[in-house]
Amino acid sequence: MDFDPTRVAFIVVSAIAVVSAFRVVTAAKIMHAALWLGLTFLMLAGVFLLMGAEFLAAAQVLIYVGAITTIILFGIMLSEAAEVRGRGAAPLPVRRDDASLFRRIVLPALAVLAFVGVMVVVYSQVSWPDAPAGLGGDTVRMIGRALFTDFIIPFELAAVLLLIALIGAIVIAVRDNGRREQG
Amino acid sequence: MVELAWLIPLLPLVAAVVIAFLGKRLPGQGDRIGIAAISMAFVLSVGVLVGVMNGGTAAGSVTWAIHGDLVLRMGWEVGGIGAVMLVVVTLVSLMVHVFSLEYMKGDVRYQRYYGVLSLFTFSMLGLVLADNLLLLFIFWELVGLCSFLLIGHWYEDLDNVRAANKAFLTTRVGDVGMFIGIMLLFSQAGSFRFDEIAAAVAAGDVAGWALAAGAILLFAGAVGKSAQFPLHVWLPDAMAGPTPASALIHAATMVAAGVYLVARAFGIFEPSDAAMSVVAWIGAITALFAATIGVVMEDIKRVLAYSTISQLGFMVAALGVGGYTAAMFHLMTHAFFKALLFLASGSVIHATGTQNMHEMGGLFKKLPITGWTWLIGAGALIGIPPLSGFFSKEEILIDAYAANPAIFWVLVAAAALTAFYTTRATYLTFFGAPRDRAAYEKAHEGGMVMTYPLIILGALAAVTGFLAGPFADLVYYGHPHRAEFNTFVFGVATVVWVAGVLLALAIYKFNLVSRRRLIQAFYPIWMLLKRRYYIDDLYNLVFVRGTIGLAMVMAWIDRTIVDGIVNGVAWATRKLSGFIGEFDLGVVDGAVNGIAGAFVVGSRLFRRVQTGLFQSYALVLFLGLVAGLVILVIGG
Amino acid sequence: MSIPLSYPLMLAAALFGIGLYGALSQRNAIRILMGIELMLNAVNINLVAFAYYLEGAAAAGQVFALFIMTVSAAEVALALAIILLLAKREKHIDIEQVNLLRW
Amino acid sequence: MYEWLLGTGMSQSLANIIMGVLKSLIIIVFLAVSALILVLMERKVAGRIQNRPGPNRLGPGGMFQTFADAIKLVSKEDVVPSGADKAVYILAPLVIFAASVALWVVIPFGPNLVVQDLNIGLIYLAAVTGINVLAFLMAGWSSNNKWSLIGSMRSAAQLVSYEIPLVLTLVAVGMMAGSLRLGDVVAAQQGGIQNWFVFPQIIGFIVFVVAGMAEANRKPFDLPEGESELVAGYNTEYSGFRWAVFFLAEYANLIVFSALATTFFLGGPSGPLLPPIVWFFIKTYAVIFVTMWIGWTLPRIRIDHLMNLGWYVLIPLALINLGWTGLYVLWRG
Repeated sequence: MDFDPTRVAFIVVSAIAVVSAFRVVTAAKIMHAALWLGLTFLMLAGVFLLMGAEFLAAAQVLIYVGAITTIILFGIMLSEAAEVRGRGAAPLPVRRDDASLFRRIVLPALAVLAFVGVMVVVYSQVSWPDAPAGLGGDTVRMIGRALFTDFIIPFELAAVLLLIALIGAIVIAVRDNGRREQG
Repeated sequence: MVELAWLIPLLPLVAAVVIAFLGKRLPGQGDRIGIAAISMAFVLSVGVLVGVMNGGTAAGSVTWAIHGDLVLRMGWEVGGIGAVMLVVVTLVSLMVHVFSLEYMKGDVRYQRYYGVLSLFTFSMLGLVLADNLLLLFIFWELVGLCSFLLIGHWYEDLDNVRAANKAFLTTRVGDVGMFIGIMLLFSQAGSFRFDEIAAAVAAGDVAGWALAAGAILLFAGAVGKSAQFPLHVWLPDAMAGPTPASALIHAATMVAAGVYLVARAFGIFEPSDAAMSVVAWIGAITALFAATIGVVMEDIKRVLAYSTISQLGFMVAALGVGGYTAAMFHLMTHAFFKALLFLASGSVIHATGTQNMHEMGGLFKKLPITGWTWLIGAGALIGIPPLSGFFSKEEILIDAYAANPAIFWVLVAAAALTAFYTTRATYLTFFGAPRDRAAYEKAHEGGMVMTYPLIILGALAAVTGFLAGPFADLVYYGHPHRAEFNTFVFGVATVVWVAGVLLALAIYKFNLVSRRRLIQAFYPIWMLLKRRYYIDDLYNLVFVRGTIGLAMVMAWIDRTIVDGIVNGVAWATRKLSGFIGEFDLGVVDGAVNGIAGAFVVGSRLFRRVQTGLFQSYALVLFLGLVAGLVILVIGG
Repeated sequence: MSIPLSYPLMLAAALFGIGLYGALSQRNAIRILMGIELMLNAVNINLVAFAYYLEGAAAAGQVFALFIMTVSAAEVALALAIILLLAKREKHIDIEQVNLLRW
Repeated sequence: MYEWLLGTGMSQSLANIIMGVLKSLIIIVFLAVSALILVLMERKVAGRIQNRPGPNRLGPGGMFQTFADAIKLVSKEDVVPSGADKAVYILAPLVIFAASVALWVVIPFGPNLVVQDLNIGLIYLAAVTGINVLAFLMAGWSSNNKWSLIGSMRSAAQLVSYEIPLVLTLVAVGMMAGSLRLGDVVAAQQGGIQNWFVFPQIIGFIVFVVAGMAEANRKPFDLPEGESELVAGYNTEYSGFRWAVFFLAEYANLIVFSALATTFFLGGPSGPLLPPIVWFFIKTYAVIFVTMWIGWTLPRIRIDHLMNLGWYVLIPLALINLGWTGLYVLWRG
């Protein structure tokens, strides 16, 4: 196989993504987990870029890295959970009784392994198109057009959803403050 | 000028937005912005009307959304009826805006009031201009919202909140029907546009049942919004709002929206006989029925509210008998004289601080301008020639007489009652001896901003009747149609209004018959009217109490039966264990422990399932998914 | 000059697995949330990959991914609001001790 | 250059990589030099406004003062607080600097003088600005100091609030140009001053400048480092070279935002007689000067006022601007 920069770039980016995703789950400090999550998101933006979805890549950085990671960091700092207060504390330990260990570690691991195994089997059996069909032209325009024609109703619904989420988040987060002031 | 019609609603919208966001920082909390915008809109509307009278029409639209083959367009259209409505709405709205300057001075939510007024004006104008049912429906709901906000303007008082909720929910009942009707018509005709639906109907593309059902369902919306029987109950309660707002919304414009809707969609109604007779009869019944209640009301605004319902019934009945021009003409004249009456009553309320007519009396001397303008409005409402109401009511009666004598006689009876209660209200308010000295002494005429709108509207209420000719040339369905003067109808109408006025004077002025004796003699009827035919009570009983009762039944079931079973089991277990503990502690210890052990084991087993941890549920869910995948892979 | 389709699919499967493990095994609510975000991202990779490789799927795939981003943004906002409420009331965000649904 | 590299028998991809590295280096050097100039400019402008001469000892008119400061900073001891989260602490300035440099990728200095004219330039800008927030939070949290933490929370809140109007004005600009490519935005403003977007977009321009100043933490929006309340904000614990990087990034942000204002509203590098790049810098520095002028004239704004300004004034204005732009574009056809 000759040197194919796209492929190499993809492998490198994917590898970083997988490693940092793994660190999200295993990092001792939750702050680090969140930052690893940000790195994963960033690498996935790179993956999108390599697959011709530059608009989505930018949206990925804007939404996931810029917004979601930030909110999660805020959430960590504000929730003042035990794990955060004692900065360096390890993640809440799995309780030592056997049932919990079984449910928390063994079963999920089995489920995940089974899932990935099945997926690998499936992927290896199917014959995929070798070359990309290509996107043809300006993807930004294409997405815009699709959003305002075929997907107009989902698009409007998404707008409503965001509004509801905004109001809901404010109501949920603020409600208890008032109660505490009264109490 | 006609091409600029789309600008007219935008002006109040801009005003509404500016007042909403910046009102607090503007001089006068933004009232001037509202007035400036509505004045410009009025000037533009007059220009549009002149353009339309010279034969111009205009329409325009922008693409709203494309979904597959369906292209939704947002469009506006202005023809004769639209141009007239634009002028009426902007004019009345302008008068109300100005009048409110003094009436609402110092109100806690002055800014909000003006913001909502502007928003309402925008919505109403949008409703008038909309060229399709969907857009009309959106504005329809917007005016409903504004009405809700204004009725509940003083929401510190729970009654006002209830009234607002009642108005909103009652009209919603009609709106649901209307929405179903819109969708039904859309499914049949494939379009929301009035002209396209009418064309499809004319071409026979719409099945007969669908046409009748669609038209009647649409009319259900109009019944709600125009407060027709049986959804009229909200309008009298809506008088809880500020009086100028009532004048604008609950007398002149929004309640006329239902009539306007029927007129706008006349191409859907006209071909269906069933729909037309429903419309005609609902209108006629409402006209008579509301007039009878108006006879016994004591609150001046409620009298006017029932009068409004009755007059709207006249318009709807006129539409039902095919009197398109007559209905729209009455809509216009009614808008002016009823807005006038409401503003005059507002002036009275402002002066005396009460709404109960029995606490007024003799105010004519104190409020000469209000009194004179009220007399003009009342005369127009009764239909005294040559005031405007005479012409429009005469046209309706002529059309009804020609189409359906039964309806004609119902309307005549309503007209007689109208004369009676109007005279009664006039006399009780303005003449006779003052019944509340303190209020009488401090009563005085409002300032310029309150009297000028009255004078302008008074002049309009007096003279618009003479415009019947040009109006008929401008607003018609099919071909221009002028009501021919009919001596018989004129004679009957004159006799009944004269009789009504004389009867009221006989009772209230000359005391020929004692009021108490009258009430005693007709006590059941009086009570029936006083309780408004028990319809409100009926609704209260069936719907409100029904819902609450149902909820209580459910709560009872939940508390008694469900909880009972749970508690019973717990109680039984406790008793049982106590029993066993007391008697058999030492004797059958082993057996008891065995049973308990069995329960423990059983519950351990079963409670595994209900851990309350979503992760467990997710795990099970996912394992199921994987299992499904495995089966798919192996099987496929 | 191209990537075989199986690469992004494998990447997605791996990320999904990691995210799933995180969501199932952690006790801290925020960590669970992170796991869920990883899973959603893995789904997005699949969508984008199919949009790139399958004929005529370009717009639909990317638009779908965009919707997923929207939904997950809304989801994170709400989830964190709930977590903040939890933290204020219970002084912890240990999901194991929040079992109001139990029994 | 690119052709020359290819001429030496190098493969295309390698040439691309080398070109990329070279361009980044040029930008970094340019930023460093600009920051030096700006520091001097800032001190001079501040001096003029406060009716004092400013630095005037070292070199003609104090020109070398900044160099001396820079040398001092770089040669200082590199301290990492013992309670700090070391990895994050070290990474934070790098992230913020990387984000600042990354913004320059799409800015056209002149015709063909742009690193990579992305077709999603506007969204790219919005996306990359978002990373700054992350870096502030990293710096503040990892320092293990409550002043730093509060400062970083403040700056994050500020950035998040002001990013919304900023992105909304970007959208309006994109609507005006009918493209998200910065090259097209500049091209749409060619042909004289009357075509500059600043005229139809005057509300947008004002919102952009105010929000941009807040994004770049310029006075009077420099709350995150409000000395009187928070010592020095998120970078309290930083010193020496790392501090210098923060400092550099801040000035880089200022230049970026001024360059963006130039590109979006002032016609970018177009102008008569002088070469485009000169025009570009003239306009950019004019904007920078205005921001300094504002910053040294107005007192620092209070935190609640800052939030109110963002949410109650700038966002509604940006929305109005968006609506107006839609109407304008429709009307223009």
